[in-house]
Amino acid sequence: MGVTNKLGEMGVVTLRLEEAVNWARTNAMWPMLFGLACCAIEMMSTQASNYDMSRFGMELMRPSPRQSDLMIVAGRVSRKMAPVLRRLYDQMPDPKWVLSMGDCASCGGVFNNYAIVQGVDEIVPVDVYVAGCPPRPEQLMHGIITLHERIKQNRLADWA
Amino acid sequence: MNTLTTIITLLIFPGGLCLLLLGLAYEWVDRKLVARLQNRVGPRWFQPLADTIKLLAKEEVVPENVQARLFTVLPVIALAGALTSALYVPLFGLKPAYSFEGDLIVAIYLLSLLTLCTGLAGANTYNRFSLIGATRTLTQLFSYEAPFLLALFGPAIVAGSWKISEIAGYAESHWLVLTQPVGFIVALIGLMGKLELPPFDAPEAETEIVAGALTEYSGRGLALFHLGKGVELVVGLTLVAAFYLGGVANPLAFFVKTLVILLGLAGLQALFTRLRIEQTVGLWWRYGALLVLVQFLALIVWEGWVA
Amino acid sequence: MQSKIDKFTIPIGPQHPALKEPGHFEFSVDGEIVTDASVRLGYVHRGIEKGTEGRNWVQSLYLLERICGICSHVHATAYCLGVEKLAGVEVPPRAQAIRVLVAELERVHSHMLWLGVAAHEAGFDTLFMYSWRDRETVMNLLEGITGNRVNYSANVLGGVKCDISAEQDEAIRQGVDFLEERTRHYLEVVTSDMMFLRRTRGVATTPKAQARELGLIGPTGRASGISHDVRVDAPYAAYDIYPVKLITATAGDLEARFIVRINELFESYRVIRQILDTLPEGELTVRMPRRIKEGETVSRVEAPRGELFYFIKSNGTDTPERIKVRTPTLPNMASVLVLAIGHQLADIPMILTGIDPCFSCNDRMVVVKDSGGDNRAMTWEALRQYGIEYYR
Amino acid sequence: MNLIRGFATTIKHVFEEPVTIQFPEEERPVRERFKGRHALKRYDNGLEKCIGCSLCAAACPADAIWVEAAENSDEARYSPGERYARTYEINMIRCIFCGYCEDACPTEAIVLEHEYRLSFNDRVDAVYTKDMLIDPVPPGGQDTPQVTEPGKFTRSIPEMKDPD
Repeated sequence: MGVTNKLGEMGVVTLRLEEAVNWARTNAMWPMLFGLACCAIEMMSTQASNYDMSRFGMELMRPSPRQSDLMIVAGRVSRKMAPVLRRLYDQMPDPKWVLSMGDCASCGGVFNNYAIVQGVDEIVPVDVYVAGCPPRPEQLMHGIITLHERIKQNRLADWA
Repeated sequence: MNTLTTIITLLIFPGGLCLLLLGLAYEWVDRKLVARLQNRVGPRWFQPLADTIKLLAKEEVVPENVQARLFTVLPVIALAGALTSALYVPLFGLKPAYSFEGDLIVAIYLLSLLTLCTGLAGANTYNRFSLIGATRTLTQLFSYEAPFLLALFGPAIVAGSWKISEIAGYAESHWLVLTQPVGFIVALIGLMGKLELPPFDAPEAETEIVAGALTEYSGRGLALFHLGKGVELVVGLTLVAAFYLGGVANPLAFFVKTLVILLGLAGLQALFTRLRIEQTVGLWWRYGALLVLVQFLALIVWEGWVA
Repeated sequence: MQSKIDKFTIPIGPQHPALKEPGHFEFSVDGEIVTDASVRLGYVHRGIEKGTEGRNWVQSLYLLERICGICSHVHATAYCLGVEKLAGVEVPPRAQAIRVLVAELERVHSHMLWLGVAAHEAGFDTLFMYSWRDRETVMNLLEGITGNRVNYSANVLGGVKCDISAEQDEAIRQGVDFLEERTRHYLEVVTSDMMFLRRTRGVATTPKAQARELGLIGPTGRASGISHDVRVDAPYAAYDIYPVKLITATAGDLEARFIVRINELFESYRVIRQILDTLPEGELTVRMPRRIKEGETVSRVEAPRGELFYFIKSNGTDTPERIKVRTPTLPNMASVLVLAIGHQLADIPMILTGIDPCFSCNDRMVVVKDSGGDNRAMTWEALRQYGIEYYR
Repeated sequence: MNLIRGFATTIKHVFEEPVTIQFPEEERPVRERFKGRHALKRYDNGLEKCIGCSLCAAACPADAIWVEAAENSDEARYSPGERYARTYEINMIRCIFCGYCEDACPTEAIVLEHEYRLSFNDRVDAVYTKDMLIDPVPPGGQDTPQVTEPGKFTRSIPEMKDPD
């Protein structure tokens, strides 16, 4: 940390690779279109003009799992959908995050029965849970901002 | 001594780095305009830059039963094609770095090399959506290539030479957009076809075939294709501006004119629905080619008879 | 490397940008023309009907509200009307009027949503952005009245939970005026924009005979000339006091469906204003008995997508014996397979959204086919065993 | 033709101020009846309203509330009446914010506020305990547990509007 202490924070000049990549990752995170139910409607209204998600770099709703790096599980994951979700998660390239939007995705919410997977973290590792049934667009954006805060602290060590 | 200057012009100033950044900047202007037309706040100024850095830092997934070497080389060729075509075009209002007789055709060919690579990339990967995307990219390539080329030949005939710098020089004195309005419109719409902007983005139709020919690409490959498209946008804009809007003598004129055309493109982009592939081809061959040929005929008669 | 692909099948799989909710379609295509199609649903099956058997009448209301993300109030109204008919309870007129008001506001919100999604499928993103921006005004109104943007629990067994105060009345009138002016603009865009018409006119045309044979209902059916609307044929709640005009078109193609739905928006605005002018005074709810008498009933309601059908059976205790829900998307879904044949691949998303599908609506419990192909109803334990084996 | 009209409308939108609400910086105030995060209310003198009757836990459709009651004594009194809620947990991820608990509560202790920033990094810290939900002590009241004279608080819902 010698450089920044000596020169102090001089913006781009003392930018470490870690910060640069973290900055790029948080500002250009492409979500994958994975709407399941009512939460998908709220996710789309976050995409529309009133709560524009493209300010966070999420304008290109990437449909193909290859090109996306944030999977927003919006809605209830039924038993039949679980293997599909797992396969999609495996197809995403490496730095990937999962944001489980809404109660049904986070913990099965209201449906505590045979058909619904009780919480997506049974299938995929989840980074941020957003509560609400369905969460307001602002709530989803608050969740995304907490995810961004977490990524900003990523160390170079854990990539190598 | 001049090897140093050529290296600088090739790599830094009008050539490589500045062109890539200009390509990203223009792409941002385009996305911001379209967003503002849709009454929403567009992406922030550093968005394409962040996209590219993130993509470069991403894991490169090479799907199996695909020629791995071809898979990784194609994006590089695409970007190389776009960059070399930038050599012959008067960027930033300066004289083109290198020009010889007939470099207009070479520049246009190198630009369409990029689309060819995208098509080949789509065909190479085994994914169904990218196969459909590849066929669509190539069919659309044949549809807009001829009218776009003929539209750019109009000024060449009037200027009486194939060298871009000479045509640009001739175009500076008199505004060709007034004498050949039809050619200008077809060139503009041809540019939209070449860059696959919304009315003609059937090859990359998000809602039908997942991501068109580039479905399987992620990480470095996608970043290179992304940059290639940005460079293609800049080169295409300078060509149309140089030929039709009275040449690009000084940097200020270059920026003003290209941005005016970009505003026109963004407006058209936000206005239209995506056309089906056979409608685009029909539109091009029925109206595009016909209009340009009529204008071509008028030019030849006028050139042969009057001059 | 090139494996033998005889029939080139395109899976519009569970996760696809064209579908907002998961459903699996397989179109076999040669070149760009679709030759045949098949569908497999059930990806959002949640066992709601089984859930309602375990809960009492009040708790299963919130469960039935969450069947569909877009038309939650209509499900709650159908359920409440059925239970009130069983219990023989007379709901005060003010509650009926507010129910119809929230139902019409929800129809506006659902049609606006569909307008945006259909335009997005055609690649016309500007209309998607505009219609969803205007839809926010309806969402704000609904949030003002009921406190929640999507799953607004406005209904309670025996009446309505939320009242319309003076300033909400004013806000609704203002919102409806603004929306009417915007809807007039949309009607003009949908009927005159050359590029858009190129994608919608003459696509998936279903003449009246074929529509009747396919069993199309709701706005999709009315676009082909079938004059069938539950609000007109069998008026429920307060629709007899506030009658609704039947809107049909004859062309039966996608453009006609756009026109029918947008005209229905105008109709909704008229009914909303009429309700606000003559809102009857009085109670909001009426006392409901805890145990509903033995018996079974059927209640039909006009959801934004078509006729919604509830069968409620009670055995005298405080938990329902059986609730069967038949949602409007199910009959319309079959028509997608028939219409898609012969069309371009690029038209499939448009045909799909033409019927305004709501997959989470129609994933009801279907009879489970085991590998033998003969379909038999599975017992509860067999179903759990089947589920566990399937995923081992 | 209509291309020009279409162009005019879109261009008009360029000059209109974009309608986006920039979430982190500016926020649209929530409607008055919006049901957000819960809060346990207090009387003016600082006593908690909640008497640990767990009617809300019974009414909750998603079983998100867990209440454990305990005896009140005059030396350590939390709420008027003889019972109070020792632990009161709401699993925010399980809760669907439908407001049934607010309707079911006899002493209007649990109320849904307008706060909606609810996103967690882990499922465990989504469970809000009692001290995260309780309101701060109103001015002029003392914090619970309070020492009170015997015989003053016998009814769980005190007669007078604000017992001093």
